[in-house]
Amino acid sequence: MDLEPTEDQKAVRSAFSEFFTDRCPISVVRAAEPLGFAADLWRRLAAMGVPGMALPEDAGGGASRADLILLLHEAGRVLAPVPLSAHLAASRLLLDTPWCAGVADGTLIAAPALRPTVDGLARLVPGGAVADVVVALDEDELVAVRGEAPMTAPVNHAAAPLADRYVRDDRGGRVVLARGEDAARRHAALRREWQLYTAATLTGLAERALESAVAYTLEREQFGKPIGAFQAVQQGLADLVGPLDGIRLLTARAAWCADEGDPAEAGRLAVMAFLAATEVARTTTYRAVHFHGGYGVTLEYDIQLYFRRARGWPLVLGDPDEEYRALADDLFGAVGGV
Amino acid sequence: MDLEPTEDQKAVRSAFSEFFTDRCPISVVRAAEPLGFAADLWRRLAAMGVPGMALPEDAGGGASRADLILLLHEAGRVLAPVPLSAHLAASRLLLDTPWCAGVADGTLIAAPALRPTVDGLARLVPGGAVADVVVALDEDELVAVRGEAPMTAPVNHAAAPLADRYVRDDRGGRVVLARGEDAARRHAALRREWQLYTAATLTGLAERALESAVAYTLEREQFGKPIGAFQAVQQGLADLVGPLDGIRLLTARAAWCADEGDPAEAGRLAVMAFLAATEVARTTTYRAVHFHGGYGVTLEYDIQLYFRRARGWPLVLGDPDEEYRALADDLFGAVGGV
Amino acid sequence: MDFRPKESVEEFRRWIRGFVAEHLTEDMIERARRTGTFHDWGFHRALAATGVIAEGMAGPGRAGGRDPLELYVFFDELGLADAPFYGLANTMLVAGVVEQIGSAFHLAEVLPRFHRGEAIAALGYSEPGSGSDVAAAATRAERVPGDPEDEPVWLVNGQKMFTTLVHEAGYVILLTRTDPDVAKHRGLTMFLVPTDLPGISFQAVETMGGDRTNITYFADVRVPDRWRLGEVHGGWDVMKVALAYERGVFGNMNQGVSLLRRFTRWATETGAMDDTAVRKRLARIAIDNEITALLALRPALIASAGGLPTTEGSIAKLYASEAYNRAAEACLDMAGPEGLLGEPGDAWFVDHAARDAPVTTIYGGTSEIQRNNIAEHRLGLPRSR
Amino acid sequence: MDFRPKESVEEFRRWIRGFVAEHLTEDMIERARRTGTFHDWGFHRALAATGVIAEGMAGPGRAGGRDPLELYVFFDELGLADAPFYGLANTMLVAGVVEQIGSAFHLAEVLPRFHRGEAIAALGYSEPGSGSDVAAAATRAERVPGDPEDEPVWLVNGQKMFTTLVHEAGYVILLTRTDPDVAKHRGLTMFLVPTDLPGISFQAVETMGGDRTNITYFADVRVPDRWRLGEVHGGWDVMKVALAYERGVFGNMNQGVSLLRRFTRWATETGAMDDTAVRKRLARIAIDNEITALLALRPALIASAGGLPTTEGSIAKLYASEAYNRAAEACLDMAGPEGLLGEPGDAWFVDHAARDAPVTTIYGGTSEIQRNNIAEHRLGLPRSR
Repeated sequence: MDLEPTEDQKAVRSAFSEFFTDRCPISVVRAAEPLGFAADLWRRLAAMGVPGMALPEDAGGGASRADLILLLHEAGRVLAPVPLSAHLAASRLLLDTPWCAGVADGTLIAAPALRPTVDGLARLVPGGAVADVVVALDEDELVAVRGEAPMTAPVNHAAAPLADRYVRDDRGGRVVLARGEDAARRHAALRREWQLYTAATLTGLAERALESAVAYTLEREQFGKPIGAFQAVQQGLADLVGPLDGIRLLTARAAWCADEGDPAEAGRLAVMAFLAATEVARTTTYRAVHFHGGYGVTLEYDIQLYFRRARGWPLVLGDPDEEYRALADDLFGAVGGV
Repeated sequence: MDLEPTEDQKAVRSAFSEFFTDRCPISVVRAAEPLGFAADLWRRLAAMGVPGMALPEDAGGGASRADLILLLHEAGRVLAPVPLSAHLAASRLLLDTPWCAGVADGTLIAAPALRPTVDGLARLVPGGAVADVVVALDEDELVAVRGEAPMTAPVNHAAAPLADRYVRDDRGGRVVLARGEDAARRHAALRREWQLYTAATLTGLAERALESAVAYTLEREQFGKPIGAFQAVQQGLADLVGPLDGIRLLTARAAWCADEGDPAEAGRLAVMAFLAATEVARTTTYRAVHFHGGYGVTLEYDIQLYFRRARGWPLVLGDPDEEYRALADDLFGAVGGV
Repeated sequence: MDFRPKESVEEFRRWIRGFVAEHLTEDMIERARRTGTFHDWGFHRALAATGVIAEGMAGPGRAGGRDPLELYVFFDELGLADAPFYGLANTMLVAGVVEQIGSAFHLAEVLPRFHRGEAIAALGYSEPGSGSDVAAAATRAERVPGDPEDEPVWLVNGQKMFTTLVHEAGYVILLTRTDPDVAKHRGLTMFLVPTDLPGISFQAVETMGGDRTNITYFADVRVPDRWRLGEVHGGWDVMKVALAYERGVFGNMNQGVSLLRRFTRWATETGAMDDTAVRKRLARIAIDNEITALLALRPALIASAGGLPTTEGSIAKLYASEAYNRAAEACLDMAGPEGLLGEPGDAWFVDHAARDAPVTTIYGGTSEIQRNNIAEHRLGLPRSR
Repeated sequence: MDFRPKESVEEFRRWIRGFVAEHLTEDMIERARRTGTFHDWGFHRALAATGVIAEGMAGPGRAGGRDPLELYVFFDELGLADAPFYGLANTMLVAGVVEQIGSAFHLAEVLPRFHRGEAIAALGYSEPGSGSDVAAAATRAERVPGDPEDEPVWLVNGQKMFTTLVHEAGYVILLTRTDPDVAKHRGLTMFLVPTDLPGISFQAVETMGGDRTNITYFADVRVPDRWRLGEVHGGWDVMKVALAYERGVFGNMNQGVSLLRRFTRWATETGAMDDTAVRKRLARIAIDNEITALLALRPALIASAGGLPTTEGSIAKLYASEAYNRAAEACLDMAGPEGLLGEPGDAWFVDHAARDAPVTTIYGGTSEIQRNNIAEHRLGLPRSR
């Protein structure tokens, strides 16, 4: 038992950290607004084999979830404007489709419709604005549909590449991946996978936001000393540490359980990690903005970019209240159940 | 428009304040545990005509709600171990019963069953342990039942005089006050009346708890200065002021609307005041105990008495969540309604 | 206690509602939202034409003027209607200060322009190095030596942050340091400066909340002494007047009311209103709104009765802004993905509130500063900064 | 990262579970609850007889001893089973300190009695005037002049607060002031004092959480020098050893687990479990419990690997106690009137948690002190007290 990363994991993390620090300074994030997609960054990730990481080894991947969350953590730290959680989660379902090779080498981007379609329309698919292949639960079928990426997104809180996608048009190709209960089950697993990756991304985001806030409060002086020397500020920052460490550990545990072949426990923990990370990222970025004072809310400062993504990225799934209820069913059995 | 008490109200308040300060030092509260009833204090209140105050003038009362909440506020400040909210709320329904005079002069204590009975049993009636007359919604009848006060209460968080009361025994007398929709409507009004009085009581309780905490932090020294000089403590105390002022004003507004003959608005505001006061009294006493440090949790110190009553007094009504839902129906119309 | 609204105030409320219904267009609201400039010259001049700016606020030693309670209601109604009122608030505030402190020159030169709606004012208090600690202002004003017969001139150098509307304003009220060698509160001097003086420039600053504000630069700006407001080194006294004048009357603390109204309408249309968890959270917001309204009313009532609301303003501001944040975060959750969208026609007001609410716990004194005030002046705890 | 439990630790967990199943009776639990004395001599001696106290905790420079992770699991399991373990925790802690710092006399006289379960220890750190500020201890120990041939004697006067279990303890570890004229951390000396020395008395202090603790008075107590622990004026060094030894291993941070388990059972029986709002709140508690478990495990793992968990202990304690309070308040709401009742058979555990939880944010360092530690040592912010 060890809560610290292994030497291998440290090496992986520092490789990703170096990559994102070099290739994704905040100017890249800003330049990618409003679409929320940096094609060049995606190409560089593709050159490293990242888009295929979640696929099995013989399909060009073979990364463990433990490694994937390190990747996503580092991507979250820099707010990387690439739909990694969406693509990696969706890619797992595309193994036996004609698009597998493209998805693995990153020439095709995949995205998951997180909620069931309505009349064939998947609403606000994360990554949907730039995705070539969309995986969706369309009535009782789980389908993968090749279509044209709209490359435009409605104005949104996180400047995320969201888009509505119609999944009954088969002109580009449409594969039914599963039907009936199997479709529902695999779609649920897809959601949990996306939740795990998003939890890791939000953890990185929150970690970096806290670091920024600490750095700012050490630098900014008011009343003759750094504001970080005032208890009013210190206590508010110190409170953020436990929750942050908590979501990091919980996410890692969810990933570990998945790697160890315990999907039920892994799924439950992924939902927990997602819900906790959603809350922690919001609280952390709220305080981080707040302790930046008047500057924090100007668009010139970077912290507001963290604030908006902390809210916009997880909320594409819907009201967290619904997830809590689903988690309760998982933990305590359905209402009136045995 | 004036948010300050009138000169008359100030006089009323200071008379009650003086009475309770003289007659109900904390030793009286402690001596009244575990039953939560000080018979001597009740007699003194009766001698002042307090038990009849909520009745019409010709029945020995005639006080406005604005005056009643001043009384209850002061009673809350000293944690007076007498079931004033219960008695005053229930008394309004007993005008045409044989017990009206006794209720007015305090020889009889009245109490309201806040939730409908189950098989004739009213569970955990506030004041029920000492009440001679219980008002309850028993299936489709609103009844007043004369019975013997058990004078014992189950061990409970607030040391409140709670008791289960059976309301189908008519040996002592049983009057049907209303039937059907009228019964339900009048019982709902009774609950709101009790909520208004409890909101006022909790406001007094929270006010005094905050004062104690401030006084303690000014006196207690650690690290070479009063702990009240540390921002970590100051910020936590300062945060309590707005909510406290808020519930005082909201309760007063609810009382005023009732006095002005706007029962719908008064009822809505009473529920709001009750819910807000419940939360504020809890937060305030939690922090008040906390800032008393190790001493605050010893039974020797008085602040824990405030902590327990802040929780125990309002919670006899049930999970506040249910009240929020009822308030939502009132504010937004019932689900699926027009 | 008496919660019956004053008839004169209600009459004024009806008047401003009528005015808004007649003059405020959807275009104005949308333009303000899009540009972040919460000022509209057409609307402002139409209001000025009614005489409301000239009437000003009643106060000790002032003949005529509106009851502070009326002005509270005025801004409250403008806020609820989404009217762009920042220029109006700034200008009425500065006009009030000028009336009390200004020289005959100010009274003759500036005041009529404010009253007629020809010019508006911007506030130059904060600086890059002084936000919560306003008295630490470092913008220098030095008296330029010259012919003693001539009017003295002050050479101003420095920069001011958060000078909202300076790009539309004719004048900026400017806190400067005239003596760097004494305690910080004692070396300050206030000016009212025309924005077209040579050496003044500004740069737009966009905010997360959608407002546009500015940094204003002062480079060797020669300010004739007649523009000085109050005594030399008496800038902090002017500041206190400005703060007291403003306290709890100008501005709108009821953002939660608009948010709840809009959200309820949206949730009814989408069916979200049938969810008990949604209903419960909206009921909580409604309670917070009631409390906010009462706390916000209090300083206005105190001012109306001739008193000086001190901690009551802090209490209201702290509660209102924290409650607005709770409401915004709750609405963001409840709306889910739809609340993330930012164009009219969407549930844009959710996205807007989520971006706007955090700003309110910062400007006009951070929540920490408000708590300091409350701790010190209401609870009697020792000064802690 | 590797979340697979260590087999040796799991084996020890199974052993302690088996021991508890065999030796802990409902009577013991109920008696501890009723008296507030979380120590049971029968249970304690039975455990001592297994050798677990004598084994102690492995550490640098110590041969043998239990892996800190095993001891963490040990107390975790005792806590989950409601076993009265305070006497055990105190004694193992003091035994560990005595082993490291004690004289040959301590090792011969006291240690075997601790190991055999004949005597338990109480902690004498806090005083009426020093709670969070432990180093401000004022209990005086003065060297009594006398025949230089004789063993020196210390005359102790003062009082100690929160000396839990002193009424059952054979020894109290005692922080005293031996030099009032130097900086507060430098004038302290530690003793291990038999509680039957003349001049020692105590008074019960009952707490809201249901625990009994004590004030212990020292009136002209003559303490022979052989009872001194560590150097004269070196009391703070001993204190640091004690704190490091304790950190994150002894005690139980998972009160939320018992509470959730009991509440879920109760809510299933009463039907409250069918309410979606109840379910949601319980799911939140479950998440907090998962996080608490991971954060609480961390310091034990660090200690197990030979490290010194510093801020990790503060982080776990702060999170655990704040989460426990959230859970307790939520359960109180959800249970309504039934949760107010305090006798076995009722939903007494709700009432108990509501009274117990606030205590946990105070003892062992208040939340404010934990945040100070985290701010200073993890975030690198300046010291602020």
